[in-house]
Amino acid sequence: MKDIKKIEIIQRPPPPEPARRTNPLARVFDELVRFCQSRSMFMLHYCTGCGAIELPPAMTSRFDMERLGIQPMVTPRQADILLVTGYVSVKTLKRIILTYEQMPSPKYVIGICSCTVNGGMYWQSYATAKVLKDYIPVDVYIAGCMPRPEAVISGLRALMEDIRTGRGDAWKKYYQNYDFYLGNQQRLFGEKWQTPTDVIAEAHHYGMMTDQTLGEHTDLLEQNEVPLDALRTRLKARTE
Amino acid sequence: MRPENYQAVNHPPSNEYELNFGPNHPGIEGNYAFKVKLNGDRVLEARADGGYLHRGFEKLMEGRLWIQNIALVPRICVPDPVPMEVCYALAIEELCGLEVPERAQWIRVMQLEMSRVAAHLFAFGGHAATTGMYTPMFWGIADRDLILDRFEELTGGRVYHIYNIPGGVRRDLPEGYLGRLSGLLDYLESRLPDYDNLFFTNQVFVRRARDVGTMTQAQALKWGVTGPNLRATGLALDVRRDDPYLVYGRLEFDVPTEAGGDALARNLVRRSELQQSIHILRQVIDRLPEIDGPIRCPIPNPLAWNVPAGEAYTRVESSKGELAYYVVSTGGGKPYRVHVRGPSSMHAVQVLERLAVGSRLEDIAQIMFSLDACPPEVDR
Amino acid sequence: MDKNLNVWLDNLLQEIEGIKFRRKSTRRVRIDVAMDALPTLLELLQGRASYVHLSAITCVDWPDDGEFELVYHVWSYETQSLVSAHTRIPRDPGVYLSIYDLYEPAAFFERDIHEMFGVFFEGSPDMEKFILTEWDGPPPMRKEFDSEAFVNQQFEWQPYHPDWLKELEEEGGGVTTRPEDIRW
Amino acid sequence: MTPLDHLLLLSALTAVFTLAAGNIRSAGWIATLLYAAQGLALVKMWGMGYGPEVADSSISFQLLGQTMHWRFDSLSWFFALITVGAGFFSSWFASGGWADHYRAQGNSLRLFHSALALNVFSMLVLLASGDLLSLFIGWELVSWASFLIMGLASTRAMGYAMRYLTYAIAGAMAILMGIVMVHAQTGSFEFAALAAAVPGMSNGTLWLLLLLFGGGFGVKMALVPVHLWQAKAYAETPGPGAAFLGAISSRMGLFALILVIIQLVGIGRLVGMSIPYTFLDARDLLAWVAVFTMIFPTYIALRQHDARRLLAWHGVGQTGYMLLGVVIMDDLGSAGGLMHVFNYATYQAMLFMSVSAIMYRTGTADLNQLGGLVTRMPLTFIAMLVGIIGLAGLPPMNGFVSKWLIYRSLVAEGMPLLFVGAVIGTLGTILSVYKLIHNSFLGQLRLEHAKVEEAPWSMTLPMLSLAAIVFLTGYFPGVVLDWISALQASVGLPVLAHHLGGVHFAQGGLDMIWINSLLIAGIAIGALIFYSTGRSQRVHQLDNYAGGHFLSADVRYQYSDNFYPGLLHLIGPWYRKSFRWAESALVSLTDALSLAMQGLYRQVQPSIYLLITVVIALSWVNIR
Amino acid sequence: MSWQELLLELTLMPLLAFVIGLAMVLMMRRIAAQIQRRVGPPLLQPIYDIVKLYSKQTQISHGFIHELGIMMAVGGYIAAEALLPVPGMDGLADKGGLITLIYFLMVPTLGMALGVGQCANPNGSIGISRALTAMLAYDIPFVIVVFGVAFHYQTTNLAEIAAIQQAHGVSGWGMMEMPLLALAALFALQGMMGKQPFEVYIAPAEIATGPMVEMSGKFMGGLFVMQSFQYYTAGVLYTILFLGGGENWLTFLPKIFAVVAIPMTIAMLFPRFRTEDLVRLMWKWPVMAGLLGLAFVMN
Repeated sequence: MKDIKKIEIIQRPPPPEPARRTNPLARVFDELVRFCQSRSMFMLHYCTGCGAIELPPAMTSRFDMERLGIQPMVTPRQADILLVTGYVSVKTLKRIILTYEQMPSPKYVIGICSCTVNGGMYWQSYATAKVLKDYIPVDVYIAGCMPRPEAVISGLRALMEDIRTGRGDAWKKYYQNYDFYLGNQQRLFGEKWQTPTDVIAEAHHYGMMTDQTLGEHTDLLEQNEVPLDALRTRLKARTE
Repeated sequence: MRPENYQAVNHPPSNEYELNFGPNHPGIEGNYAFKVKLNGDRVLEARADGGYLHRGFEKLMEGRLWIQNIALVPRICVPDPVPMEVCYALAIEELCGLEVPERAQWIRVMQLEMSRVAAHLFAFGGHAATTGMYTPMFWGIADRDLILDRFEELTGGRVYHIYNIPGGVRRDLPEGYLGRLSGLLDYLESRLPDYDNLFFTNQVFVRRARDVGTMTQAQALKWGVTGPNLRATGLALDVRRDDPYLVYGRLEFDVPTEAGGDALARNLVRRSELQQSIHILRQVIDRLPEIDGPIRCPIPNPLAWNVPAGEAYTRVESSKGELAYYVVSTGGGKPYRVHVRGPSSMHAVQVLERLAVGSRLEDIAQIMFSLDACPPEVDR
Repeated sequence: MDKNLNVWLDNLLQEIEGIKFRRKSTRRVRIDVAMDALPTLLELLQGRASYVHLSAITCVDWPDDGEFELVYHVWSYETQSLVSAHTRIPRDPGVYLSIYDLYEPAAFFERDIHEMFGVFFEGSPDMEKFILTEWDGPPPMRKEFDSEAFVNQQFEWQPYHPDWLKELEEEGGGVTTRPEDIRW
Repeated sequence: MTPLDHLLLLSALTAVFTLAAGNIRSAGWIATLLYAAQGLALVKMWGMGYGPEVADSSISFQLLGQTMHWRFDSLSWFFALITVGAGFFSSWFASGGWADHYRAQGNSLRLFHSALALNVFSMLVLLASGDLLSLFIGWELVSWASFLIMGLASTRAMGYAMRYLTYAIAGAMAILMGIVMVHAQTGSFEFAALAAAVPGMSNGTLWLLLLLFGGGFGVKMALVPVHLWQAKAYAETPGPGAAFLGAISSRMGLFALILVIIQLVGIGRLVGMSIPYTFLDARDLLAWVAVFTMIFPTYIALRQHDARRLLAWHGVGQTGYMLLGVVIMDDLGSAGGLMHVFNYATYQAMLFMSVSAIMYRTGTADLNQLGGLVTRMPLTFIAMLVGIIGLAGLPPMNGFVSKWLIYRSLVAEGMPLLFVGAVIGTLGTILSVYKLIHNSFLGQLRLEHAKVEEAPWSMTLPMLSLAAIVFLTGYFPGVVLDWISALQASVGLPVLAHHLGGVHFAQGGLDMIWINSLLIAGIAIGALIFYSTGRSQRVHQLDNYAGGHFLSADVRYQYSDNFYPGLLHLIGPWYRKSFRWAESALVSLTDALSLAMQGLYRQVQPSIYLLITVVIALSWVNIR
Repeated sequence: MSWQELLLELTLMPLLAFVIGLAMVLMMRRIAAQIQRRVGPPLLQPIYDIVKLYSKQTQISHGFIHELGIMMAVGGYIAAEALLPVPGMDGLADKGGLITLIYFLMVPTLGMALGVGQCANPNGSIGISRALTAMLAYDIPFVIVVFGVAFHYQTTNLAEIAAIQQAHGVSGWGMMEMPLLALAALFALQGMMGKQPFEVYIAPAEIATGPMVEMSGKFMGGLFVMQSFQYYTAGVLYTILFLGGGENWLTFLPKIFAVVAIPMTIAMLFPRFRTEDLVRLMWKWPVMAGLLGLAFVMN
């Protein structure tokens, strides 16, 4: 699939936020909301790889992640953080992307284990994808093989700090640079790759479109897209 | 390479519906999937779907040095990694004709049993969680963590130890280690009545798990079931006893069985094995101080180690059942072929599919967890 | 373990023509058999000699010989010994008979070998892909499939070259002792 | 010409018109206007709804030396209002798109409309009966008219209609026998004569009368041992017809029961008639029959997967509430039971209509082949939603008020087991109506229904008007309770003191205006909270959690069949062991009987059999 | 009562219910943590959760009914709180009594059922089917209890029921006068709160948390709010029926917290039943106890 061109993200200053908040209390309110977001993180119950073995100890009586407001949740709809625990085989990566797109924003991805950074010890495996952040934006990496519960918790605390101070906004990149991520996904999964979630529509709906959201890869998606069925919620945004 | 079909096709007029268990589902152990077709809550068809954890271990091992693979093998089964290392080491030792010093053999047995205890604590905790009782899971995993502490002290790693190398073990026991281990065993034994009261004799649980996923002896033998799952049908078959490796021939232990063949029986077998493992560990603690000697035999430079040509089939009883390695060497620095026969490759695919058909939606997760299937063993 | 049984079995097997028999240890027996005689042998082992447990089927690729070696490991709970029956089938077309009617666990192993090596087993109940459902390359376990080359062609790594690594490289690389110097 | 004459004439005119011109395209609309005119004629008799007025008809006959005459009082007026209303809405529903569709299928519209008009007419005649003889004539008319409309659709429907006829004739025989007995005792067919004779009758005679009349009327009401004819027959009736029949037809039995047993025999007498060797009396017997009528059919409905059958079985079940309420016979209970007649008519008609609308658009009422239609047919969905909330008896709809009244009276009277039985019935209703709405409107939209459109206005408007009635009479139950208290006064039941919002008394009243306002305010606050935070985006139904899997359109994910497996694991064996056996035994018995009857009918004139029966009955009475 | 006072009460009652309900949720999680030998969440965790859920920036809706369901679920409980008399505030208790309240409590369930139905997820539908079955199971003992209490006090007005009990001191509590009914109600309470062993409709390992499966952001937040209302309602209802209601907040609060603590503790010690076992159990012992209690009451 190397024939699908790889593009790079052009780093630009983020588009200025529309100044809709003039109330001085709004800032306090935002702080409060961010604090609550940082203190209540629902993690998705999805053991994508072997690093998941250290999550039960981190959750249960000994390390007790609930102290920090972290709870496991079953479906992506309820979850805030996706822990990609270890190597991602290509088959799993598809599900991870599906799951990630189904999660409501703000959502955070933590790459646990070295395998998510650069393939880890499976660097020569034909079945595992190597660099997670090419496919979905990653907020925090916790390296190690495998990281101890303490490391997991410290990584989560780092994420909490990021959320509290408002730095944890990697999820916006997915909307803003969707073309880049989609391109990488297409290079790996083939040009017919398609998920049920309409990211472009979401980006449009929530006002997160940038000039890098759409591009040649989204065009390719549009070309090859099989309409889900006559129930067309997919998409008016593109024609507009 | 589209993952699934979105194409519009009219539905067949049918009263059945499909439900996907996994890979992202708490009713499935690890990253594994199970598609079922149901009517109401009755399972009509079941289809296992694996490969989410596929890393191509067997291919990877062909591309690495013999000694490098030691770091790779424990990752095949995460909750119970020690048998993987030991089994692989045994295969190389058989190929090279290495004689493992006795002390190393005892230490290996000690680790194997510790790993079994840890895996069983994990297993029934998980099973309890599928029936909605989370307390045993919290307790079990916290207690398992104490064993991981002992592993950490011994090997430096909590989960992946990379401790059993061909020819012996990597380092000797730390000072006072056996005493601390003994204390841990005392603690675990003192916890057993709690687990019994909370879980194993809990009438609601018993009612829930009885007659779920029942296998007969004949079925179990025919389907290639091994380990605790086989023993739950009343057959006292155990690789440790039938095909003794290391010093198991010299140890005294029972092979616990149950007659039921259902989820409850499988759990009770695991519970009894927990006690047996503690019993074995106590024997090790008694005997190990008397056995002096090296902890490994001399081996050639591991980075330039050409293992003699030949093949070896070694079997080990892991916490899930019969684990076997088939290793072929052509005399090179890397294995020519390594085949891992994980016990779960039977349990998680064919046995699970067959037990699930005709069972109820409520019980699918219970069947999966009571078989204690470990998906990475299947996917490799 | 019953020594007599083993002796009886050894005698029996040695008398069968067309198979090569070797006892490696008290519990391990290796048999080499031609591909058309293998099902009969397994039937004999299962029916007459209580080898009811199929432990594994392994496929070994020998591209130089143009053959696949199939190894059937069967275990007897009564004699407590393992027979490894080796047979070789031509690599092309890579078709063989299923032993599902003798041993039901064979279904999984045959399915696995089918997707990993591309050997088709006639009569196996399920030859659908299981692990590599979303893989459309060649059977990966064949020797000619070069995993590393595939990886280099398919995947990318993220550049990671921090200062400390550069310093280390200037000093002569990450490994300070040369391999041949290491002694255990 | 009295107002009653106007009404009856208008009704007859409707029947004649539909017979003559039922096939023209606008026949339905004209018939609808004629029903509206009947409604106006009823409104002219408005006084009956609020006071003890009586309207006589100027028509009368002499038969067997007795005068047959017709009259209207508050009881008749209340039932007539529902009848004409049901006729109006059914006819409206059947006028536009539905009629074209019906005709396109090769059915005769003339037959349908005239059958409907005949039904209304015969029911009005029954309701207007002024003595036992006219009651019987009306009764027979109603039976035959129902048969006519039931048997329209198909041969299968005809089979069910035949079965109904067998039951109905058996019931009619019983009634006739009762009437003959009354005549033997009193020498008159007048109601007053019966009422006067009751105190002098022995308990044995009264029991016989009760069984004969109760059995006869019970067949029409489909009370439990004789309930098997109803559901299938109604389910096979063409949509608006089913709406009409479901709304009111069976209530004729209740009307007659109230008329004869409550009004004439009197509750005091029923309580005095104890069943030997038990603690029960005649009233308890009726109450328990009512409770079983609630429970069994409701749980049979749970297993249906045809929407129309599910509703029809509910129709059987809900009769129980009305009867239960009426036989409690205190002010609250009887008001609840009678109000339930009105409420039930409104939402049952609406539910049948919405199912017909679904059938009109999708061609099936099989709950396993529907799903997800809410996005396609939102107005029909609203109608069904209002209907099921009413049927389940939850606030804020009117069904809640009537059920509340019944429950409250059971508490006040100290009848715990009946109370629990009634609650079991209600819970079963909630379970099965959720199945109905889930399987048809919610869940996965099937691809073949992806382009389905909303039903035409001629169908949605009657449904929505009915929905408005259901909601408004739930909000202001006093409107209906006014009519009911007049009715109670005329029948001789204790009169319920009420106000516009419900009832008020010291030990816990009910004020629906407050309750509904509270609920609406609560939901409004809920909506405020909901809409004041975050924006949401509509996603595709395949963008859904499936354990991390990709869903595809060619697979069915709709959970529909065997909707309550957990419950059925427990009570399923009961169906198999007792119900099924009993039902199949009864069905085959009935079939055998009906076959025999059919054979006889084909050979000889039915009137001869009628005559023979009369002769036998008379001779039996005379011998005594 | 002037309309201003009434309005104040109607505003205060749901607010108080919400705050107390949040505290109950916290208590549940703390109890669980104690039994599981861990620390548990911080004091304000329920608030963090709800604020976080409502502040989600993208949310998934499956259609208007999905949204309406949540509004009904929250709104139904907000409305129901006005019917539950608490110390000093009777609200609208005289406008609709005990029976009305039971029906009111079905509105949120129905709302949730509708909302989940629109999600087109089989897991959710199965969850609802189980929830309704469970409702059928626990409502039968519960209505027996309700009947017994209403008959015993000859009123369905909750404020009056509480007042009658308070008039006789502790010995006049429903628990003392109708111990069997109180026991049956405790079973029903366990089912009503959906706690193990009656937790059939949540069942993560079986149906991926059932009704909540497609709920995200504020939808989920609505369910969290609903949960806290639910605990509060269950606790207060039981307290009014059997523990003498509330003379003042000082005695009332410990009572309601103690009531809900019982199911929360039991929940941690049992797995969940199968659905039919739940129904069987509910129709056996609590119904028997209830009927027996009823027999005593009716004499």
